[in-house]
Amino acid sequence: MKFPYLKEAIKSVFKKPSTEIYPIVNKEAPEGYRGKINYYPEKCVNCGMCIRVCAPGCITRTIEKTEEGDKITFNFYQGQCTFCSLCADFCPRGAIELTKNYHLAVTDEKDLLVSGTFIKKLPPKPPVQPQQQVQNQQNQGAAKTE
Amino acid sequence: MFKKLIEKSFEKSPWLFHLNTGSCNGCDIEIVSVITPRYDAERMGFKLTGSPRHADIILVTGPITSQSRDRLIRTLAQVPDPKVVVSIGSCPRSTNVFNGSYSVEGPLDKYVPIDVSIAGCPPKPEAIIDGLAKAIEILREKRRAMK
Amino acid sequence: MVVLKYLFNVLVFPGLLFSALVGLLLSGLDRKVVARMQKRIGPPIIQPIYDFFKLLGKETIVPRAASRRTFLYAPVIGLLALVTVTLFIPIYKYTAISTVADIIVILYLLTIPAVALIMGGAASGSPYAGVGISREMVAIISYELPLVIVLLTIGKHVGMALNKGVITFSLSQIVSYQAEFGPMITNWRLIPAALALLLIIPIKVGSLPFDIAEAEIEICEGPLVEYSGAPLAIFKLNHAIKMFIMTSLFVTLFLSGKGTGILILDIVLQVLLSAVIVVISISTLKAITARLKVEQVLKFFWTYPTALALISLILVWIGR
Amino acid sequence: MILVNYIACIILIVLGFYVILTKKNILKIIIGMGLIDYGINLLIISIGFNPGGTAPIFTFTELKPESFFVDPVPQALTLTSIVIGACVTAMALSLVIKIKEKYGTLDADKVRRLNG
Amino acid sequence: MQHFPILSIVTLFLGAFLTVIFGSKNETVRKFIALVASSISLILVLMLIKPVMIKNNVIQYWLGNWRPIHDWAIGIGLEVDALGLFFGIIAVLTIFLSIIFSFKYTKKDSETDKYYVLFLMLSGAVLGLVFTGDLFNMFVMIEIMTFAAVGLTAFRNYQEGALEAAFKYLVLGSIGSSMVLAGTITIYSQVHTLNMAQISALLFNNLTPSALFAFALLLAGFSLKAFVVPFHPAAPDAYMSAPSSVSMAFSGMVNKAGVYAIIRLVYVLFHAMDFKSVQILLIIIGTITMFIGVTMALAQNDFKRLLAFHSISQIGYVITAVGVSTALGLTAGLYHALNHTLFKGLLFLTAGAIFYATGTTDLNKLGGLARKMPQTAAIFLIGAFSISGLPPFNGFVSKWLVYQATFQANLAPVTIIALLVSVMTLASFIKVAQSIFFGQMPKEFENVKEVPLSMRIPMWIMAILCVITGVLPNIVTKYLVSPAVTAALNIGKYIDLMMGNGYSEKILGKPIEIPAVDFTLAGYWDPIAWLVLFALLLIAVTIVAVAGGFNAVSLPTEVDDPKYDVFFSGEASEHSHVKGNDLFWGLKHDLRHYFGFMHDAHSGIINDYALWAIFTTTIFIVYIFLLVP
Repeated sequence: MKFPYLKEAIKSVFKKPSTEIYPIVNKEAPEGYRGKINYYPEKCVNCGMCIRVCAPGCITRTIEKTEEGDKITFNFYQGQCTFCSLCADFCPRGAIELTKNYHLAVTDEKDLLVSGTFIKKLPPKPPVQPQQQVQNQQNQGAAKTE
Repeated sequence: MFKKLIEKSFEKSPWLFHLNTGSCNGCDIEIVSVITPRYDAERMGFKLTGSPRHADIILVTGPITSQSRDRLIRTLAQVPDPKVVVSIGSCPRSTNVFNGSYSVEGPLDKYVPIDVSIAGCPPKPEAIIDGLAKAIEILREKRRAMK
Repeated sequence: MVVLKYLFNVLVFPGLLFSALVGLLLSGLDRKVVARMQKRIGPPIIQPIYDFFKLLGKETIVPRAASRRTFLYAPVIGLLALVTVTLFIPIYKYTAISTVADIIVILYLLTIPAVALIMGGAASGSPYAGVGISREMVAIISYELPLVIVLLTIGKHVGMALNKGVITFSLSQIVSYQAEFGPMITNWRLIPAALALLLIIPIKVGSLPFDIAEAEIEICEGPLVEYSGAPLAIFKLNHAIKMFIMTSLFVTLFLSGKGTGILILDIVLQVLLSAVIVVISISTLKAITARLKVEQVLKFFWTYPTALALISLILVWIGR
Repeated sequence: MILVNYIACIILIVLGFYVILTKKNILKIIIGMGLIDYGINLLIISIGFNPGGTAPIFTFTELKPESFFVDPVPQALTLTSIVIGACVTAMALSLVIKIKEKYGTLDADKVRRLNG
Repeated sequence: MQHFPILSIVTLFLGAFLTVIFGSKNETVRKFIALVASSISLILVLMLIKPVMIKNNVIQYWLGNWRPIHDWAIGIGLEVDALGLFFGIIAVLTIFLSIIFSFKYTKKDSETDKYYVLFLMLSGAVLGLVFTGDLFNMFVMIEIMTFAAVGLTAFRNYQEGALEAAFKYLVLGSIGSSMVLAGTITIYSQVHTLNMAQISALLFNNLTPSALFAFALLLAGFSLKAFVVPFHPAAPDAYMSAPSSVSMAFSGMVNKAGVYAIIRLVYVLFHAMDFKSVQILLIIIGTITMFIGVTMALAQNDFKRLLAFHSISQIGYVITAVGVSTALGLTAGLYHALNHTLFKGLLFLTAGAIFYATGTTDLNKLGGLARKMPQTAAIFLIGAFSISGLPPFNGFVSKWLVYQATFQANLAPVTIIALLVSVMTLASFIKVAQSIFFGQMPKEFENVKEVPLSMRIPMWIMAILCVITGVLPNIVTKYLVSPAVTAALNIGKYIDLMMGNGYSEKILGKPIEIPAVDFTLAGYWDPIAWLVLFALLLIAVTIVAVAGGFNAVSLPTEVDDPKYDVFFSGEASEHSHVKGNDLFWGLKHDLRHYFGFMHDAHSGIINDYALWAIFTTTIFIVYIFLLVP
C-alpha cells in the first residue's frame, strides 16, 4: 500500500504556489513569438508574395483606381491565420512583422482584421505617341533583328 | 432575496465544457494547460465539467468536420440557458487552413453566434484567460437579460 | 414553544443553515488544500457557495425521457435525510434532538442520500446515469461492510464499559464514555477502527480516488448527467453536507470528550477538528491518487478497511 | 415378530429414496415417492399393533372390560395417509403427461429449463 | 366467539366447493363467492383479536365435542393462542387482498373457476394449519396446502417452465410431507397422543432418542415447507411460473405457515429452546438462507424469480431472529414476518401489474415504465424502500430489531452478514427499479396503460399498511407482536387451557415459569418525532425554494427540440437502456467464482434438489443426536 507523491504533496502545501497570477502580473511573450501582425503599408510594394505564400489564404488585396495611382489595401484577417510568419519571411521589403502581442481574444470579428492601405504611384507615363509612330518603332525593331 | 448574490456568483463560478469538433488537439492541450498549476484557471472559479447540462461557457475547438456537425448542434442545444460560446483558435473562427476541404462544414458562426473568439493557432494560455474574462462579462449580461 | 425550538433546530443551528454553510466551507477548504498540494493557488474558500448560488440561477431542464416527479424530488429527499442526520449527531454533549440517537438509524439515514442520488439518476433516463447507478451501488456495497464493523466495535467497546456488557447503539453514551475515559483514539484497541473509518470517509463522500459513480470524464458525472439548475445545486449541497456529517461523525466517535462546556466553543472545536479530518483523509487522498476501477474499489474495501475493522473488533471482543 | 415390520418399513423407505435420487426418468421418481409413502404407512400400522389384540371394531354390547384391542388411532391415520398418497400420485402422473407433451421427454436432465 | 376459528376455516373450504358447483358457468358468481368467503373469514379472524390478543385468553375448540377423557386427548382440538392468531391475521389479510387482485388479473386466463377453487383450498389449508392444535391435523393441512400450491403453480401451463416447476414442487413437497408424517408417527409411538398441548406436556424434559429423531424429521419437513436454503430450489421456479396473485399468497402465507410450524415445534412442542445447540442450528440455517438467497437474487434477470429469492432471504432473517431465543429475538422475528408479508406481497402485486400491462417480467426487455404506469412505480418504490429497510418504512424497524437481537446475543458475524444482506437487497431492488421503471422505454411498450383500479386498490392498501407498520412500531408491537411472543414463550397456559387446568402441574411437577417479555431497546427511535422533522424540513426547503428565486423549470414541449433529448455525447439518443444484467458489473466480476458455483448448484435437475433435501435431513438428524441431549 504505497502512497506516491505523499512527501511532495505535503511539502508543497507549505511552499509558494507556482502560479503566475496573470491578469495582475502582465506576462511578456517570449522572444520571437509570432503574435499579432504589424503591417507597414509604406514599405509594401504590392508584389503579392505574401498572398501567394499564405497557406490559409487569409491575406487579401483590394486595388482601387484613383487618379494619383491605385489605392491598394492589404487585409490580414488573423481569424484565419496560422501565425506561421511565412508572409513576414517572404516579404522582400519586410513590410509584415509578427509582434509579440498575443492578446487576440476579441468579441467581434473586426478586431482580428489588420489592414493597411497605400497609394502606389505609377512611374511617370511616357508621353503618349500617336498610333503612327508606334508602328514605325516596331518596324525598325523588326528590321534590326533581321 | 439572493438576486444580487446570484448575479455576483455568475461571475465567480463559470463552469467550462470543452467541445472538440475535429481539432488537431493543439488548442485542446492549451485549454488543459490553462488548468495546470502554472496558469491555474481554478483560482477564478473555472472548472471543467463532464456534461453540457452543467456548463455555462462552451469552449469549441476545431473546424466543424461533417461528422461532428450535428453532434455539435445537439450538444450546444442541451446547455442550459445563460450560455456563452467561446471559439478557441482560428479553426472554429474560420476553418483555418482546412478552408474549402470536402469534410469541413464551415466556421462555427454558421451554426451558433460566437460570443468570444480567441485567435491564435494555438492561442497562448494567457490569451485564453483573457477570452474567458470577456466571456464572464457576456455571461453576466446574458443572465441580467434573462431575468 | 417546543415547536419553535424544533423549528430553530431544524432550520438554523445543526439543521439546514449551519450544516450547509459549514459543509460548503469544508468542501471549499478541501479544494483549496488539494490545489495547494498541486502547487496551484486554488479557488477561494467560499467558492462552493458561489457555485451553489450560480446553479440556483441557472435554468432547470427536464429531459423528455425522464420521469418528472422522481427527477425533481430526488435531491430534496436526499437533503431532508441529511439534515435529519445532522440533528442526531451530538456535538460534545449537545444533541439537537434529545432522543438517544442511534448508530443504526444514522447508518440507514446516511444511505438515503445515496439512494436519492440513484433514484434521481435512474429517473433521468440517460444511459450514463444507468452505468453511474450500478457503480454507485457497488460502492455502497463495498463500504457498508467495514463501516458496519467499525460502528459495532465502538458500540461493543462502550457497551462493555457503561452498559454492563450489552452493546449500546446510542451516540450520547459514546460521548459520555469519552468524557470519562478520554477520546476513543487514545485507546490502542480502537486505532485500526479509526484508520478504517478514515479510509471509508472519502468513498462515503464520493471524493476523488473512489468517485467511480460521478466520474467526470468517463461517464460524464454519472447520475448527475441530466441535472442542471436548482436540483443540481441541491445535489452539490448534499455532497457538501455529507462531507460535514461524515467528518463530524468521526470526531464524535473518536475525538470527542468533555468539551469546553460552552456551546459556542464546542461548536468551533468540532468544526475545526472536522476540518483537520477533511484535510487528512479526503484532501491528501484526492491529491495523490488517481481514480480506481470499479472492481478495484470493491476489492480494496473488502480487504484493507475490513481487515483493520475486524482486527479492532477481535481486540475489543477479547479484551473484555 | 414386530421387528420384521420395522425392517420392512426401513427397506421400503430407503428403496424409495434410492429411486428418487438416482433414477433420471421422472416416471420412476413418482414410483419412488409412492414407495416412500407405503413404507411410512406400514410404519404407522406397525406402531399401533399390540400383540394379541383384536380388531377394534365392536358394538357397545360386546365391550367387556377384559377385551383387548389393537390401537385404532394409527389405523385412522393410515387411511388418510393412503388417500393422500393416491392423490399425490394421481397429480404427479397428470403433470408427467403434460411434461411429456410439452418437453417431449421424460428425462430429468432434459426437463431443466428453469435453473440458475 | 368460541366457534370463530373453525367457522373461518370452514367458510373458505365451503367457498371452494360452492365455486365448483355454481361457479363453473359464469364469471361473476365465481368472483362473488370467492369475495364473500374471504371477507367472512377476514371479519371472523379480526373479531378474534380482541379476546385473544388483548385479554390474552386462549380459544380452544374440540371438533365433534370430543373433550379429553380423564386427561387423555382423543379428538382433534383447535387451539388459537396469540401466536397462531398472529399468523392467522397475516394469512387472512393476504387471502383477501390476493382475491381482490385476482379478479382483474386472471381475466385473460381461461378456466378461472379452477383457479378460485384451488386458491380457496390453499387459503383454507393455511388457516387450518395455523389454528389447529393437533399434530396430524397439521400434517393434513400441510398436504392440502402443497397440493393446492402445485395445482396453482401449473395453472398457466402454457407458460415457460410452469409444468416443470409444479412437478419439482410436488416431488420436494411430498418428500417434506413424508418426513413430517414420519416425525408425527414417531412422537405418537412414544406419547400415544396427537394433541400438541399434551405432547409438549409429556415431552417436557424427558427427550428420549425417538423423540429426538422425531424432532429432527419434523424440523426438516417444516423447514422444507418454509423453503429454507438447503431445501429452497423448488421455490423460485414455483413463484416464477405461478400467477402473481398466487405467488403473493405463496410468499405471504405458505412460507409463513412453514415458519409458524417451526416456531410451534421448537418453542412449544419440544421446548427445545433451552438447548444452545438447537439455537445455533437455527441461526446457522437462517444466516445461510439469508446470504445465499440475496446473492442468488442479485444474479437473476427475471423480476419474479428475483422476488422469490428475496422472500427466501427474508425468511432467513426471520429464522435467524427466531433462533436467537431471547424475547427480543422472537419479537424481531415475528415483526419481520409481518413486515415481510406486507412488502413482499406488494412487490409481487407490482410484478403482476407489470405482467398484466406488458406481458413479460424479464428485466432485459422492460424499461422506462414509470411514465406510463406512475402509480405502480410509486407503489413499487414504497415496497422496494421498505424491503431494503430505509427509515420511514417498516423494513427498517424489524431489521433494526434483528440487528440488535443478534448483536446482544454476542453474534457479531451474524449481525454483520445481516447488514450486508440488507445492503445487497437494496442493490437488487435498485437494479429492478432501473431496468423496469426508469431508463428509456423500448418501442413496443408505447401504448402501455396503467392497470385497472380493482388491481390497484389492494396494492394501495398494502402500501399504506407498509407505511403504518413502519411509522407506529410501538403500537404494532404492543397489540400484535408481544402477545404472540408471550404465547410462544409461556407454554404452561397453552397446556392448561387445552387439557383442563392443573394438568401441567400434575404432569410436570412444577408450573412452567412464564419468562418476562421485556426488552430494552439499545437505541431509541421515535418515528413520530422523526416524521415531524421530515415535515418541518420539507417546509423549510420549500421556503428556500420559493424565496431563493428558483427560476422556472423548463419542461419538454412536444416539438422534438434537441434541448430536451438525453445527453448522449451528442449522438441522436437511440434506444440504449442500461438494464438487467449489465448492472453491478463490478460486483459480479469480483465474485464471479461464487456466482458461477451458485449458478451451477441450482442445476434444475430434480434429482439434485432431492439429494440436497435428503442430505440436509441426515445432517439435521446427526446434529441433533450428537449435540442436543
